[in-house]
Amino acid sequence: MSTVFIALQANEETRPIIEAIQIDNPKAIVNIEPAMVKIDAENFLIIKRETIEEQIGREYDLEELQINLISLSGNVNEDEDTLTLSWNN
Amino acid sequence: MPIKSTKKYSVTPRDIQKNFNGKQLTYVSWDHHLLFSAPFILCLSPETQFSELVDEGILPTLQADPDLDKINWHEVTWLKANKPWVPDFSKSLADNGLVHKDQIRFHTPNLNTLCGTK
Amino acid sequence: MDMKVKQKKLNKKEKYTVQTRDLGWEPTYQSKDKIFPYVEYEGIKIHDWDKWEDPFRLSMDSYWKYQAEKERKYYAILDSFAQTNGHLNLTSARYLSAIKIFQQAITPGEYAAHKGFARAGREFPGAGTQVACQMQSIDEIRHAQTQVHGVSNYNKYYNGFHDFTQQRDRIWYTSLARSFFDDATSAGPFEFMIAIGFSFEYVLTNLLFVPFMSGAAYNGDIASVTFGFSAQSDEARHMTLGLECIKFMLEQDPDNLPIVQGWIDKWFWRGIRLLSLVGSMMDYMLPKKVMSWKEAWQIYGVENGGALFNDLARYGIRPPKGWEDADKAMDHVSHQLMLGLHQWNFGTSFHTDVPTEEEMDWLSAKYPDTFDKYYRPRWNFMKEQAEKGKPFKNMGLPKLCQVCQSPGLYTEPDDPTMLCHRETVFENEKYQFCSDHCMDIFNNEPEKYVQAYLPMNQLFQAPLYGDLNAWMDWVSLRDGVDNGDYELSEDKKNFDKWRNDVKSNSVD
Amino acid sequence: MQIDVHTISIEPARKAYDHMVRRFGDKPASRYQEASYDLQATENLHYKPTWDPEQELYDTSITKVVMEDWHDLKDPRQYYYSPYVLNRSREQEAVTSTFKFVESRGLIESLPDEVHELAAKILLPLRHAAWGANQHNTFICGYGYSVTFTQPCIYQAMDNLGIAQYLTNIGLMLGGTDLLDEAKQSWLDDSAWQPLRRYVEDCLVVRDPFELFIAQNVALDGLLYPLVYKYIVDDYMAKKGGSTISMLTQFMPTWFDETSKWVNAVVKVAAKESEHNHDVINAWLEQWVSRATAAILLIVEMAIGDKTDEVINDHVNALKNRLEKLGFNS
Repeated sequence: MSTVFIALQANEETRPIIEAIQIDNPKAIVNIEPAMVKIDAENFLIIKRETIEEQIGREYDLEELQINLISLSGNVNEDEDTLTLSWNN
Repeated sequence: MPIKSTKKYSVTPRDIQKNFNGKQLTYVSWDHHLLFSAPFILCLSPETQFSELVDEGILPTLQADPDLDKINWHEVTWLKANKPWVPDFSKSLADNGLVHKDQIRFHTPNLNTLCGTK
Repeated sequence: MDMKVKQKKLNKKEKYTVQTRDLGWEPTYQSKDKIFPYVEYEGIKIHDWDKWEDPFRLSMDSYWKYQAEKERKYYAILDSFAQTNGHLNLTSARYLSAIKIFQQAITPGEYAAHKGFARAGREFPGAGTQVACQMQSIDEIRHAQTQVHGVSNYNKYYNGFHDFTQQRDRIWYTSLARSFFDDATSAGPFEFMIAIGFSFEYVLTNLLFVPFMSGAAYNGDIASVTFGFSAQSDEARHMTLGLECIKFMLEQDPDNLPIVQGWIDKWFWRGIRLLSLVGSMMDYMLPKKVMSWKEAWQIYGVENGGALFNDLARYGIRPPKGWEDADKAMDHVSHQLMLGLHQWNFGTSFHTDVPTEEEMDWLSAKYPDTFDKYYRPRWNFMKEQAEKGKPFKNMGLPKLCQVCQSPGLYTEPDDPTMLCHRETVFENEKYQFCSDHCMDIFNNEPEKYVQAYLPMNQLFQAPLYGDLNAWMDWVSLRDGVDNGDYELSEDKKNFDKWRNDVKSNSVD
Repeated sequence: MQIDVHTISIEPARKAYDHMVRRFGDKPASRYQEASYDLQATENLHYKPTWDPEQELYDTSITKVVMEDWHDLKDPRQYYYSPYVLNRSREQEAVTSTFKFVESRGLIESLPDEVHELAAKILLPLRHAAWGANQHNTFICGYGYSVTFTQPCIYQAMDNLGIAQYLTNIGLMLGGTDLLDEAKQSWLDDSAWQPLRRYVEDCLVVRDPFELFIAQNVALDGLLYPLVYKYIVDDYMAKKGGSTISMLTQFMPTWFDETSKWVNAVVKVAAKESEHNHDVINAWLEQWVSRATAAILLIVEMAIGDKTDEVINDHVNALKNRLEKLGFNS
């Protein structure tokens, strides 16, 4: 088992994104650190555009994540609707 | 393994002995004595007597070490290029076989300053 | 054909493909060998550049849009930090030593990476790969510039920052970073990608930035938190590029495996040696500590690196050869390096200190197996000497490792009381190393490393011939101002005074 | 405790970094200056490049142009990363909303067939030429010397890519990927495009960064942009009911005017440095401008037919006038 993670800046813009990630990845662990929120998950994490849109009530392009993204680990796969992080093991 | 390059790769080392105005570098360390963090450099003529290297190179540099005065120089053992070696104090560095950028180490039995257990 | 027939809307991947790799073509007027002259000699075999997977798919207009947003935020915060004397909210001006090292050693590296990626962005024959490298190139110059701007305000009030460009080329400890980046940029495009794109960005960058920024946040350095986070958001793209690149090389031809593995071994070790500086920053230079270097290694090295190398095992990749030794050394390196920096602090353009009792207790809690046993006694000795008015300085200039350029202060992997001495002879010339792994790197390409510029050995040559005062001028180090102990420094005196002025003026 | 730090004023110990003071005197430095001078290592480069051990890692001798200080080649726009992306971000916003507008109003469908066809025929293969420009500017950035000279080149390279992508998007609107494929085929095979493709490929083997700068940014761009975007699109095609196309290419002529200021400044300062530089650059100009003229002749002819010679002559003369102001009398 291997951990994938995504770390986002802790601010008002990312709050609903983090909520959306929690909704889609109920087992993920959310670590609050100075100025940063790091979300760990076992092997796989998914971020869904639709869930974020439900949280913020407007259209969202997953590319907007770039603005507040700090770091991540795992193989990235991104399309219009989802961004996933995964390890192949 | 030869280096991979698009053309012949030939360079001159930047610290060959002839750059040192007739002198050469010797690196010295005192085993099990880590107050002084790293081996230090002495830049001396190859004609320098080994005793001078000790008296004028090593001793002043290591003054701060409380073990320094306790060294019994008759008991000291030496390594050169990480192999046991017996220097002749009355001979020059060159005659002792010390070449440019050689590393010598000395070991002082029963002395062990500031580095925890042996 | 009727051009007005409505076409189906392309999805993002398809659209990105037509926007990038479809732009390239097979040349016929000039040979590919002449257009891409550096792509063969390293021995990496690529059969199909179209198999390259674009990690993130940012078109230029999206790139401009999101990056502009980041820039606006960054400079707004920076300006307000400068206008409101934000530096007085630091926990202590002692903290700034970490920033000084960062600026002198890492910022020039960002610029070097910018050049390297521009070169790679031209030399690879695949358009997809080229675009990814070009975007990283422009990001890297951004990082160099935001850092120079971020530190600029500190330079106005504090010492040690003032001549980082000269010090990049001349002062001794910056050559750890300079030689690292010079090594990468003098390598071929594939090795460069493994060196910077994979080893540095993917395996090590989290170790550099995340703890460093948290440290900045803990210590009130809003300027650095902002540039750090802002840069790190690009880093996520860069890391992904590094990972894609290595997978691509391994998938293209089985013959690539041993070459790539060799580079991973080399660059992991070079990287981990360079990052020892960050270890000392975290464990010693932050007045308010975040996590220990060893803890950071556990999270960002062992845990993530472990996951990564498990993932890559399917290609036959094993963890870097130096991994175990690096892991063992985590209990020691930050202490060994800091003890060195402190005793040579007459030659550093930053201040150091003997840690306070409270800090030593923290270190002892974080390093229960090693700190009290090996390192506290030395710090205590230095403290006593200082109290007696005979502060301990090591005027013996250190032997430097021919490869990583560290002083030879690291110990044997299994004996923390014995310095690690390694040497070899090449073409009748002796070379010294800090470790087996640095010696291996040398032995693989001795012709390259014999030319290393070792600042200490140079000091004894023309024109300085060992004259330390002349050396100080030459490296732009103002004795008694930029260097030495923080406790005795002008930085401390000023910071304390300004803070005091603020208090006496402020209204509760 | 957050302390109120507004209340005191502190006399700064110094006004700027030492390397700023050495260059510009003891006064505050601009962000452009801080971002652009001396960031590149100059001394004690550790290793010779394995990709060419006859060069230094940063090497002034790989071009025939000789400068006492390469930092003299600066950018009058004073672009460092931040103003660069901020400007481009503003511009792309305008372009993006135009694209949306054209799409939502179905303006492409209402283009006259002749214009639609012409736009596809002329503009779409140019995305490959823009990609070539991207390659060249990336090269100049990678191998050129000094930050002031090379940083605008990576911006230019990314602009070239952006232009290629805008042209791609226009292609997608005009007729989708099939049309782009057709255009690529023209680029590869049609006789009208071969001189230009040969020009670009010949540039891909030029490894003198300054010569490449002349070939791409002065000679080729200096003819292509005014001819294609200002003349053929904004004038010729607009008159035939194609102003929609000119809305979609709005970025290009503006971009050309903006970047020309920088290109002019570089050429002017380099040529002024010495007679040697002047002569070297002049020889390159003679060679590349005449080649560029030949390279685009058939493309212009394809677009406008009879008037080609006259239009090309006008544009070549305009470029020569521009160069004359930079110190080159032909």
